Amino acid sequence: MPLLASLIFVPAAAGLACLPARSRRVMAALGGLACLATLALGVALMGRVLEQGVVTEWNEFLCADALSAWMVLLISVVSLGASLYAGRYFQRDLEAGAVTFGRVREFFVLTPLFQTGMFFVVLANNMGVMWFAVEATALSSVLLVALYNRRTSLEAAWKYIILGSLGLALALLGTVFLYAAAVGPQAHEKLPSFNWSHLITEAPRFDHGLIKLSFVLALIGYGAKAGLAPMHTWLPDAHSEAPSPTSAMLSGVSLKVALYALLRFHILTTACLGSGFSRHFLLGFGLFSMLLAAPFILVQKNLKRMLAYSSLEHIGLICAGIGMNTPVTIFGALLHMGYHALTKPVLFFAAGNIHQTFHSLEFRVIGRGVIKVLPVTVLFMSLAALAAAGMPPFGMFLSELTIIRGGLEARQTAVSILILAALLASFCGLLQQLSRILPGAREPGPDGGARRTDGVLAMGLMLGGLVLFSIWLPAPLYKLIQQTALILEGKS
Amino acid sequence: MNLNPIAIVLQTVLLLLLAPLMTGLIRNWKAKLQNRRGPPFWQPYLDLIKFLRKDMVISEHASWVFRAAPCVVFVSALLAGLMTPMLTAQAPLSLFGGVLVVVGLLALGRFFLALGGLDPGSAFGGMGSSREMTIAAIAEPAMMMAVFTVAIGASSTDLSQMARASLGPAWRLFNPAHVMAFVAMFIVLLAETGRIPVDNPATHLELTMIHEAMLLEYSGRYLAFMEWGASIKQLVLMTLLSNVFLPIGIATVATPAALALSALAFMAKLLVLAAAVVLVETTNAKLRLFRVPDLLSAAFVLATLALLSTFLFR
Amino acid sequence: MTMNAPTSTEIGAQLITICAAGMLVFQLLLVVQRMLLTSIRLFALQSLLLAAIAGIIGYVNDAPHVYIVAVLTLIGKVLFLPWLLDRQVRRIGITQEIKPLFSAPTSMMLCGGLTLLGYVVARPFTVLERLGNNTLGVAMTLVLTGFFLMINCRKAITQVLALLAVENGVMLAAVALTTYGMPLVVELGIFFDLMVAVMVLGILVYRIRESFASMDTDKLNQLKG
Amino acid sequence: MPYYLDFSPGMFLVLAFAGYGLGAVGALAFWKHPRGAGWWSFGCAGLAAVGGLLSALSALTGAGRGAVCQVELPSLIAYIPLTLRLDALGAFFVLVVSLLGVAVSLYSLGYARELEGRKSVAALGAFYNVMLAAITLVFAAGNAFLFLIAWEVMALTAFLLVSFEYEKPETRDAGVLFFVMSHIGTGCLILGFLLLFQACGSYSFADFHNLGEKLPPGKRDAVFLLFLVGFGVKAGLVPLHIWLPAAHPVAPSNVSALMSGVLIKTGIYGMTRVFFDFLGAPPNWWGVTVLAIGTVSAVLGVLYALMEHDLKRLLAYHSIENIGIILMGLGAALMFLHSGHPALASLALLAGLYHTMNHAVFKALLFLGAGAVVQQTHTRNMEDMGGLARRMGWTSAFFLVGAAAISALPPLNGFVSEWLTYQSLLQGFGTTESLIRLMFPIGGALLALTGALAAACFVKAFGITFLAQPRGEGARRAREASCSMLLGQGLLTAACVFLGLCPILFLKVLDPVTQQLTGLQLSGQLNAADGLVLSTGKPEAGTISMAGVALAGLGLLLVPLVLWLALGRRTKARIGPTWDCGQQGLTPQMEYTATGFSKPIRMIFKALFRPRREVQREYDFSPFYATTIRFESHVEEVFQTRIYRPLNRQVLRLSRRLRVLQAGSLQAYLIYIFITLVVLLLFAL
Repeated sequence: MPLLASLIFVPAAAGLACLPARSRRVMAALGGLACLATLALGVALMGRVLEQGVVTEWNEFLCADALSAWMVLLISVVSLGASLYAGRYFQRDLEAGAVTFGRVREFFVLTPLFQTGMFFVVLANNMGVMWFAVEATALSSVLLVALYNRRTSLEAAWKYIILGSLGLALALLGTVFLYAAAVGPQAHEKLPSFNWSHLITEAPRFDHGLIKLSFVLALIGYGAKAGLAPMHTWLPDAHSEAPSPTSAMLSGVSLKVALYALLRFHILTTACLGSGFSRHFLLGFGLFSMLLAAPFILVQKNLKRMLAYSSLEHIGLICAGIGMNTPVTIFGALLHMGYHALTKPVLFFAAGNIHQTFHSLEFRVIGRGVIKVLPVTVLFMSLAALAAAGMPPFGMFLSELTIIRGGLEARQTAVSILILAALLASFCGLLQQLSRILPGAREPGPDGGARRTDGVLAMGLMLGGLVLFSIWLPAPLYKLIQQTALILEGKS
Repeated sequence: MNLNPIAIVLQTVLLLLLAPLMTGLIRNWKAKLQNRRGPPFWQPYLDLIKFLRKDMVISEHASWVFRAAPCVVFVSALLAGLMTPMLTAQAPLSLFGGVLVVVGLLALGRFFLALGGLDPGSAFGGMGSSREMTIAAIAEPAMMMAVFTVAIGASSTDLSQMARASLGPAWRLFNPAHVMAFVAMFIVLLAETGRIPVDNPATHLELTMIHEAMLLEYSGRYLAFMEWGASIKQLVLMTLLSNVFLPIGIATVATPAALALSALAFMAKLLVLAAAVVLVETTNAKLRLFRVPDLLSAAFVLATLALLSTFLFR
Repeated sequence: MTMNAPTSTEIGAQLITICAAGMLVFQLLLVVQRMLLTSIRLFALQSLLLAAIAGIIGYVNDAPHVYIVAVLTLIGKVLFLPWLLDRQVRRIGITQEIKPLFSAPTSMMLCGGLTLLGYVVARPFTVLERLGNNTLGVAMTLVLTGFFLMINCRKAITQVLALLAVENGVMLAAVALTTYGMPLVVELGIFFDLMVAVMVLGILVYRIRESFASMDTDKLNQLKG
Repeated sequence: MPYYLDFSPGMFLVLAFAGYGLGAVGALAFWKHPRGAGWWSFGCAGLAAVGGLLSALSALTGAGRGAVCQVELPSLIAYIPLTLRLDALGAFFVLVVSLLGVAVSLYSLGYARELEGRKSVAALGAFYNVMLAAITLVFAAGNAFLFLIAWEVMALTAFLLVSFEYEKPETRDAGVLFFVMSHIGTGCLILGFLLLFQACGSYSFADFHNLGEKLPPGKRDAVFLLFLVGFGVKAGLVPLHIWLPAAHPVAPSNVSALMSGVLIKTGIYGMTRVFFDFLGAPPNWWGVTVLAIGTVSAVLGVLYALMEHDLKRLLAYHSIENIGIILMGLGAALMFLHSGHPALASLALLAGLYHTMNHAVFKALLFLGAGAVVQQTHTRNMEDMGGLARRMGWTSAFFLVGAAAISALPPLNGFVSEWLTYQSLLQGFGTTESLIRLMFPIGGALLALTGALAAACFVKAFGITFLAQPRGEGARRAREASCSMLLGQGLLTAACVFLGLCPILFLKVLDPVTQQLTGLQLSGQLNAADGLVLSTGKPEAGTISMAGVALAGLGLLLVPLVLWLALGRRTKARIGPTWDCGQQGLTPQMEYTATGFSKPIRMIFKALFRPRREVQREYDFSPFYATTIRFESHVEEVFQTRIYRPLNRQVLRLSRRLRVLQAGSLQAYLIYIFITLVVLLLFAL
């Protein structure tokens, strides 16, 4: 069975099948089934990759190595959670009259397409194709951000598309430079292939100047999409205004997919220059993102924006971890990617429930004592927040510790201390902010909004997965992450 | 175990008998000095017997703590007394504890005294307890410092050992360290026994009394034990001063001659100390409560200087 | 440059240089231009020059797939997109860019600086250029000034236009640096992406106008902190 | 070593963890049945604590005492070994936590009954079990990874338990403050451990042993400071203590008992572990620092305690004081190690560890008593209590024993450990010629001050809470606590008395600990006569025997008895009103208040407390006959108002300033990217 192709076609087909659908249930079921299928395919792909190292299809048009397989797993898991949550979420929205049925259909059509785009990004062999797949994810998600058609959501979408497109234009320029670097000064003929699998073998012969330029442009371009500061400014807007399932997808994987594209450039640059040129950039931008996020979390007034800044923090950490470029830190960063993908959606789902119940995301308006109204949601949210803040027994504690440990091991003491400080600061912020709304006394409000059990399945599944993988990292997964780390180190 | 039952019994009796005498003497001399006739010096004995024979009125608000307090005060003072060397350098119960235990036992008595003052729910009792505990708290560092000075010299906290160590050639007794520590300890004595610059034992004026305020609700035998306990405590502190800081004449062996000499010296020193107390009481006015810390901090500084001088003037 | 280059190559190189220079000129005009409709025309003309460059390269290098790029550019960027934007502008009825961030002289001076920067960045790589002189410099300048245009203007339509100008710069870099252009599948992908992007932007502009009764992006400042 | 049924410490330890696990899971299973949840979870916790007790005792006594017991648990994550390692030091602390676990679990059986229907007993039981397990694990962790995990889980459960009454804003703030401070401390610990890891390439505590000698001095000092701060936050050292008086009072009382009793002791454990086991021979300034901080903490802790009229807050401040006393012992031990007096160092260490045990016992006892009182009176404010000694006789007696013990009154345990501390300070004077030695007597004098102030404070706490007339409705209606609550308190009271009267027995248990840390066993030397008399090693330097004191005291009771028999047998006691100066009887309003009681101290230490008072009078004719008087008095908590609040304000202000960056303007955002682009382009050339 063509694994890679099915990964791309299954969600696309599900999305298109929703076009004529008349029932929300049907669309939700279709989406969920497609996600289940892709998850199964993702697991199968993991097995295949562990067996063969690299899987290619369609005359090497699609190609998956361990890094891709890891990303595929993340994408499928987060999409599954989002599609499980989306059904009831939009039912409530429809009941409340917040959206029309047409818009809901738009969601169920676009989300699988968004997903397809992301699969395409990580599976595309050709760097140019990868670029336009990233652009495709941006375009599909921007309409999702604007789904509610509120003034603020339009504003967020506009900022997202402008900053994203501009970034991607720069990334395209970077891609062009990469191509030029690959062609080199001598060749007058066509480049045999612009495929990753080809480029990585040829990388040491690339033109040094051009590859530097190309990496810098890709850094800004894909970095804008990945939400690295100071290109992150769209991120809190888009995350807070999108429907919660979309926020979860954006934060849970979309950022990481863009980071993935950047990492491909990073690997090539490192392979070509053999120096720390690109890693220092990653480290610097990662650290800057982390340090910038903390104060914003601390004084944030809006729940989902705060979560978005927390994502900024985590992306920064992942980036810094990879930028430190030791086997341990890279391993930690990859692990962190996984745990973050399992955690952040839960927070956004809970925020969605809170939003629909209290009709606001402002801490001030929500008021305290949410636990009295939505006890289950608050339970999940607190657990996920603790996980996101890096408390054991949740895995992010381990991954953060691993990253810092790796840094100290490699004598990058100052960086490690900065990372630790930023993590501490964001922990304080997150705790302080959530304690403003979750605990406290309050009369159970009037009916309407989320019911007690809403979203339990999605949140429970993700959180269960988080706990499971926090205390038990199955051997294949462990091996996959190790192989991915090897790729990122440039040693595969 | 070198516990001598005879010594224990003897010293207990001595403590019981000598304590009211000192109280009476001080009272009598003070009156004389103030041109009054004053009660005879055996008046405290008569008082105690009278109290023991009297019926009691116990406050309706009081609990079991009120009843337990007199016993604890009395016994803890006696115990402390049994750990201080009086006639011989070897105190009967010195095995059970040295100067730190003595201080601890006095604190135990004070603790229950203060609780007894609080129990009946009268505002006077509360006020007395509050002041008593405050003054004791700020007196404690000075006392400890003074004790440390001697203890470090003797490298022991055992009172018998300290007395023996101080018992050297006569000139060593007047080294500056001991003199300053002695003065500091004397100030602490005034504070701890409720003497004049700190408290007025004769007054029943509502707002100035400290020790008396706590005893206000006690009557009958409870009052007797309280008063007696206070006297014993005073005697113990005076003994500490005279026998540890100035152990002239104390018997190091239990021969009759040495004991007789020791008893004479001990009485003489007690009388001198009592006279000093009387002198201070008549020549000074009572300090305002919030000025007491000044006095006690002076004592603390003196004691610290004493300690410093142990190795500065060696 | 090979020593025994055919004449057509040299002619091609010169033509390309001229066209690139033209693109730069149009770009600068775009920066100072305030009339929206004129801006759209200017963009169309710039795109036309880009298509011409692609055509010349296709001809000189005998690369048929670059012709496809040229044709796509012609259809998409010279005809379709300007028509689409034109229609939008007419429908909305706002024709002027109001109060840009920088005044025209300042803009010109800044653009001059950016041109310098573009050339500085491109200088080390001019030896790599297949045809024309300093085309890469022009491309970089187009990207930078396009970026500047985006900062400078406040109308949603102008921002879209600026984005497209940046895209033109990127395409110019692509043809300047590579003999045969990017692989066809990439070029096609880019093209369709661009079309979809403009459609999506159009949808958004439409919705923004519906909600805000304006297409002034200054009004889009509710989301803070 | 496998952990079959071999009755080894390891087996008991694993059983204890299993018990806590069962307790936690079972409690959740009984979610809807609070009665069952209470019985199950606290029953399991109690049994598990017995397991921990057995484990610790078998590790510290008997044939294989002092041997390191190591258990490898199966780990599911490849790179994290779950190694339990119970050495003597760990076992001692497991002993502390397990002893408290037994008593407090017993108490909780009754305490939780009152919560039924109001709060979730199941949640309380589950978190309680997890917290106990985590604390035990902290003491038994064999590597830094496991230690940190246990440490954070402990902080997490403690946070959840502190926030148990989450409806109250005060509770919420306290919880957050606790968690934030704790996490900052953890940050320091992580860094400290990683620096150690950097030096030896392993996380195992066994490999950390004496690692400090291999570190360059600068780094070694950095590690010392990191651990001092990291563990100091948890232990509640001044000035890192501010969370403690906020968090301990708001937790349920059984949890407060555990928090004050053992949770803060994890800080002491960590310091002992790191300073004595890992870092090797200490430079002098470490000991000086620890001793100084300890002294300051002791004095300030008790002074602030005196100002409190919230019963549980008062107890919480006393924890700071006692931690200070413990640290005085540890600091002195460090100084002696530096000056090459291992025997003295062992003595000082013993003093510290003994006080650790004692404080755990009496502070838990006091918190349990306070819990019973608060449960009955529904207030923590002492000004609304009073008269409870007549209503809750047993509780008051137990509380009184605890109060006497914490005030270091003979013949109870508090006195014994403070006596050891005094002795080590006194003997320390001769260990060095430099002026630094003045610290010892001054420390001793301040310790005396602390003790006396503590006595004052507990006269107030006991007197205002239990004596005189009830000042509030809650106190008037109070009834004696339930049987299990009394049993729990009784157990701890017995422990207080036992630890006071039989110190040698307990010091024998401590022998393996000093053997491990300083290479010496002291109990033989300290034993002066048949195990009942405690000396300082040299009998002539001073001995105490609390058993002797107690016996002699009982014997001396004969004197009043004889006097009564001889003279006053026919006297009668009459119950009458308290003297009321001729008024119409005393009302509770006329009683001395807690605030009034501590006023002299407040005025004496004016410079520290900066008392503020507001008096408003309303009167009709003459100001001397006021119709209403409103009196308010405040004491400033200097560390909060001078350090933490300004710091917090500054951070928030800075953060708000930064928000300008995200002002909502697309143009600005584009400019950020543009500038980044330009800079990077120039950089990439």
